Amino acid sequence: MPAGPTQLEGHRVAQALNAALPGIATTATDEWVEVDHARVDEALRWLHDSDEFDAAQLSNLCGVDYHDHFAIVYHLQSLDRNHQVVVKARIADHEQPALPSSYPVYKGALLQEREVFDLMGVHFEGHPDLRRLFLWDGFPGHPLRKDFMGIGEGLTSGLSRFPFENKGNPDRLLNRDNVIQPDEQDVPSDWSGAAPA
Amino acid sequence: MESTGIVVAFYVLSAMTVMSALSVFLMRNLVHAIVFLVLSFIGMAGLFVTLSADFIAVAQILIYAGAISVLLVFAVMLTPLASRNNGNSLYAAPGLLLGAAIAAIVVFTAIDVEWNELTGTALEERAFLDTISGIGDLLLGRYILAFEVASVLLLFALLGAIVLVTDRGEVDTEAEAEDGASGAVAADDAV
Amino acid sequence: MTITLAHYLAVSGLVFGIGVAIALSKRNVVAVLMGVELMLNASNLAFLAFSRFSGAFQEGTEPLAGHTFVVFVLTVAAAEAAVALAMAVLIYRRRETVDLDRISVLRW
Amino acid sequence: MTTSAEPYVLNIGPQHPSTHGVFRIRVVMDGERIQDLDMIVGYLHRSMEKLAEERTYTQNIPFTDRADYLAAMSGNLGLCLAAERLADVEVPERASYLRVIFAELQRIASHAMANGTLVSDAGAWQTPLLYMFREREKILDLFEMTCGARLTTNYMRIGGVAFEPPDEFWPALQELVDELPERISEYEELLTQNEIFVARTRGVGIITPEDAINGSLVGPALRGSGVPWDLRKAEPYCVYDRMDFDVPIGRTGDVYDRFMVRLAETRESVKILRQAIAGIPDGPHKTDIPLALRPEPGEVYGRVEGPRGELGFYLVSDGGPAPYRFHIRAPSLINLSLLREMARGAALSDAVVALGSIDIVVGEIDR
Amino acid sequence: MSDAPLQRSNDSAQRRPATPMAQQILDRGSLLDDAKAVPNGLKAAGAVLGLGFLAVNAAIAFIVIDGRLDGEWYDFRDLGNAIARLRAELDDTSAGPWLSYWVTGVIGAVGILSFLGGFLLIGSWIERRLLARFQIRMGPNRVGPFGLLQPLADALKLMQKEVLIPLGADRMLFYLPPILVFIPAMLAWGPVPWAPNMSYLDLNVGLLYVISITSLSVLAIWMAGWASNNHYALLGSMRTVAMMVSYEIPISLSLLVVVLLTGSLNLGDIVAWQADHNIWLGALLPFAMFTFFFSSTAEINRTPNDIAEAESEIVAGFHTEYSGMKAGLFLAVELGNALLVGALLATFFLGGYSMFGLEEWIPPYLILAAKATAGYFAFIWLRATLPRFRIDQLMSFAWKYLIPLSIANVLVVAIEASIAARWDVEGIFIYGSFAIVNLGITAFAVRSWAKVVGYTPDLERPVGTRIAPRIGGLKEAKRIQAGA
Repeated sequence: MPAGPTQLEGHRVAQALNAALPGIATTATDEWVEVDHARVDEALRWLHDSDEFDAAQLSNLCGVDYHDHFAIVYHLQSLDRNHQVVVKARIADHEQPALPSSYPVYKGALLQEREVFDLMGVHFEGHPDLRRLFLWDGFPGHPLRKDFMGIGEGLTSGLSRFPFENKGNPDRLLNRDNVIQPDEQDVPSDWSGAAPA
Repeated sequence: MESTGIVVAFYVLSAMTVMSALSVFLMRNLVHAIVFLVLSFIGMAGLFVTLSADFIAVAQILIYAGAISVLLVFAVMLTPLASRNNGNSLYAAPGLLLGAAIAAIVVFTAIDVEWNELTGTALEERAFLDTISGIGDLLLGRYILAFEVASVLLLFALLGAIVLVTDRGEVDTEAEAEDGASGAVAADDAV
Repeated sequence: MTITLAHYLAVSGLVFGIGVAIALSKRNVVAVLMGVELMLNASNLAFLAFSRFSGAFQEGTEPLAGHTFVVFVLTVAAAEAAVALAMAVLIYRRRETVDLDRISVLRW
Repeated sequence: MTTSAEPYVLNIGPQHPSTHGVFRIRVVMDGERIQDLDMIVGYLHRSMEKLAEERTYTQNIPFTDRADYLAAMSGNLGLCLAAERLADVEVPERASYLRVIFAELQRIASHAMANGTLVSDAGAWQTPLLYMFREREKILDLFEMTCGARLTTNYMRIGGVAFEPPDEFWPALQELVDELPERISEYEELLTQNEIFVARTRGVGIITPEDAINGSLVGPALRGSGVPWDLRKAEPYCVYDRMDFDVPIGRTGDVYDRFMVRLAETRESVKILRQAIAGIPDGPHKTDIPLALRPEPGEVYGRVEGPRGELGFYLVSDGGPAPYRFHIRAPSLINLSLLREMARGAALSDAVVALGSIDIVVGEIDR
Repeated sequence: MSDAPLQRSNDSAQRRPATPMAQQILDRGSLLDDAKAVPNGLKAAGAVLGLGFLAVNAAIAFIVIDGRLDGEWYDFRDLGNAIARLRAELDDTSAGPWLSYWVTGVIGAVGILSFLGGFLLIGSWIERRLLARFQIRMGPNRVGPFGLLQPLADALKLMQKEVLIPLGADRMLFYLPPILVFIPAMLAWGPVPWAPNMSYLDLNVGLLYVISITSLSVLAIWMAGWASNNHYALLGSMRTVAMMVSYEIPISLSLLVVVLLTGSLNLGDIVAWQADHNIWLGALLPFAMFTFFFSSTAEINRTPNDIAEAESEIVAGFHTEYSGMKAGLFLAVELGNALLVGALLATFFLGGYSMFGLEEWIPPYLILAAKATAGYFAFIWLRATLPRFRIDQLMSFAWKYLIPLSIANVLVVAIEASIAARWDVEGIFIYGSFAIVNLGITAFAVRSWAKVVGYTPDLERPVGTRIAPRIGGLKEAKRIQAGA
């Protein structure tokens, strides 16, 4: 898949990062570089200060729930050099995800981190006021997690095929590969956590 | 002054004035007290009109009901909610007694004394038609000195008020506290 | 029935007494000030009543002198209100209270 | 006098004339000054990002209408570009031109709305707002005659646009483009020559370039601070690389500059519209894509320069017909990050004007 | 989807907009078209009525004009003299002064109140229609002909609405204000002279009376805001109080100038002075007139000084919490005050009921009503045009600009008054020269004082945007700033 036109090579960023802060970049593809989630603030600070990358602006911050782990994606960009750096932090702990906040580096992370905390339950240490942004306090669960209001029997949200493409096959996945029966698909047996307190 | 209008007006207005003055005393809420105070000022202005003192009546409304009441309002709004009650102090009883005594004495005197007062036609022809020019002549004629003194007093009151309420930073708060203290003492003495 | 000087003087006396009572027995600085204003009003009423009714003006003193005095009283009242309210605000700012029972010391 | 009363809490919103939607600011005030403020959003939260995981890419396009309901076309465009990059879909040239035309029209309409409401917040009783609505109405008429909807135009498609504009679209557009410049200068005279408006907006809500960049401000709010950054030039999408236009930037970064930047951008949009009308080729207005578009597993972050700035779409595909993760990078929300810095210590009136000047759309904040 | 465009494309030749709304916007005619739309019969009837009115007026005026001069006769359109005559005749009757007092009083009250009531009925319609004109809208045009019954419908709607009392409100103080604000608004109409010898309350101290009565409404507004137990209302009321206290002073000073020239506090005398000297005080004292007008906008919460009920900041100011007819009363008082200020402006500065001799031919009270309505139109115009000041800007404008300049103005006019008192040149010459001199002095003083205070108009600083040569970030921004 074509990376963004101004997107930097992940490998190059990884080499530079590891040269500066040894062992901080764990994985890298040609699109993004994955850093140790416990030291993500160092990585961001270095990218922000480094003259080569000059990641002056945090253009986007969002989290992805990969069932077994979380990935927090930082899209950094340099306005002067007009390039983009994609940094990912992989959080293995799916129950109590936490990583250092990037607010000290980027003021723009204020509301985005609150949003990720609200919808995905990722805890950012060092954030000035980490409260729910959209939902009311005491809302049960974090909606953007894949297992939120799990559709019964560990079912998770998401389409596996175009609706009504094939009446025989149901649309949802059970744990992402084995198939469930059509009659269960749209009638969740367990709405626990869906109803507001 | 026998004409029915004047008589009715006098009784209505004096009742209004005295009653609202009393309720200034009785009201427990300072804000209500201010409202009644303004009411009594207005009744007083009406009494002035019955005395054919139109200029003084209008000046009364302008200064008391218009300006001083707004000053009171500002004073109330600048003090905290806690101090907006109109409670009596420790000296309520003697104050009441003294006020009642003064009122009784003055009323008794007023009723008892044989005043050398005009009646009938002489009273009618004293009804001031245009008081403004006369007051102006007196102010700028015989009482010119008092007039000047009053103007100087106003000027100094203005400056004093400004000096009192201005914050001149933390450097010389002591001096401010000093003149503030003297002001407070003066206020206590006045009371 | 007729209105005489005595009526006005009686009203003025009543209002003055009420003013004295308020000024002496209230705890709030602003309330005390209101009492003082009432007293001044009563004196104004007495001035005007005399200037309207009294026949004791000998030659050369116009009855309008009463009005003139009322003008001065108004002036003094305005000045006094301004300064006293400034003091009230200042006292509150220094002492966090406008309660006269608690402002008993003569200096701070 | 500098006596400070006891601070009190004022709730601006959720229903308030100048919050432009259901949006609440909890302000701690000392007299007329603002000591501190706290933004409370979410009254309009529809959980689009969750719902989008249940719908195919094409079915997700209407969400972008509802997100930024004042710039629906830009939202459509952003999602379509991201999805096309995700699924390697080629877009015919005519479709790209149509997209540019409609995106610029949308930009003009949205900027008119933003400036009008800003002046309305400054206290001009709706007159400039309604003057600017005059052009906005015509633009919405163009939208309506093209795709049947005035506000939630579900017009762009993955691989092109939905419909070919009708016959009388082009003369109407030409008429609009011809009359726009003098209208814009009319507003400019009406407002920038108005001493009161200038006194209300000059030097109010200043954002320095450093804060603007570090605070992730984008769009007119960023350019108003003097940072020349425009995605249409930085990474040209569609056919913006063939268009000749300038990037206007402000001088001091106050409310007035943001206002002027929007006004100037409207002029640039007219320029772009002229070139697009002149250069639009014939040809198909969309390519056929499979009904169930199944991109390769992977992720993409596509972004366009919407009227409020960088409008980004972060799509993660797991090979299924629906995005595995669908994230909208909402400029309105992120521009709010600096509202606290702007409004602290300012008067209530200034805070209201500053809020109006960063041009939020609550539908996009809450999503 | 593709059918609709084809249908519309038939008449695409004459560029018809595609949608009914755009069509409506196109078809919205101008005021002239509205006038043309009126059927000819109505037009003819109106013309006949107007001409007949003027002719009858002229005839009566011509017949009685000599009689009116020597006071024996009075023109029956001349209500002032008519009522004076009525009072004189009633005095002769047995009931004596009592009857005459009450009869004339009731007649005057009914007259003024009916005029005010009629205006309150039509005023909001006028304002909304004019605002709509200014804002290329239609305005209320559904209820009755041209929407004329809209104010009636609004009043009925407001009366039906429930009067809510917010929790924790001070009930007594919450009930009173809508009534209390009405009293000064009505009383202030007393001394306004509608014609020679026709003012309800012919006071020697009329001018002072007007100032003091209008200053009473501060308390009512403050009570409204304080009792509502609402921060918006409190903010609005405190803004109002501060603003009124500040702007009383320029108003008084500007009217003091009028008194200096005319030598009387009586409004009738002031108008008579202007009528005798055939000059408007507005022409003679331009700065005083501006001060009075601007300060009045602050007193009655009209744009650009409507910060007391700034809808974009504090929702409705001091009457945020009022609903139903109580809010309606506040709005009605706002209307009435606007008209009152128009009338006072006309009386003090625009010749009142006199119109350079025209008042001999058509009834003077019509002239005054026309002038007052013109002032009201000026307020509407401002409201449709100007943004709103900030409160500190308003305060500094009052204390730093209006008051010192007004004091200077008082001194200048005092000198002129003494000059005019010593010379007995033909009035028009000396006062005309004063007008020119005052204009010059005002222009000079305003400019130089602005310089002294250190005010530089924002318009003179560089405005507009720069064009960025290339895109970039902070470095590029710095470079551009350094380059400029």
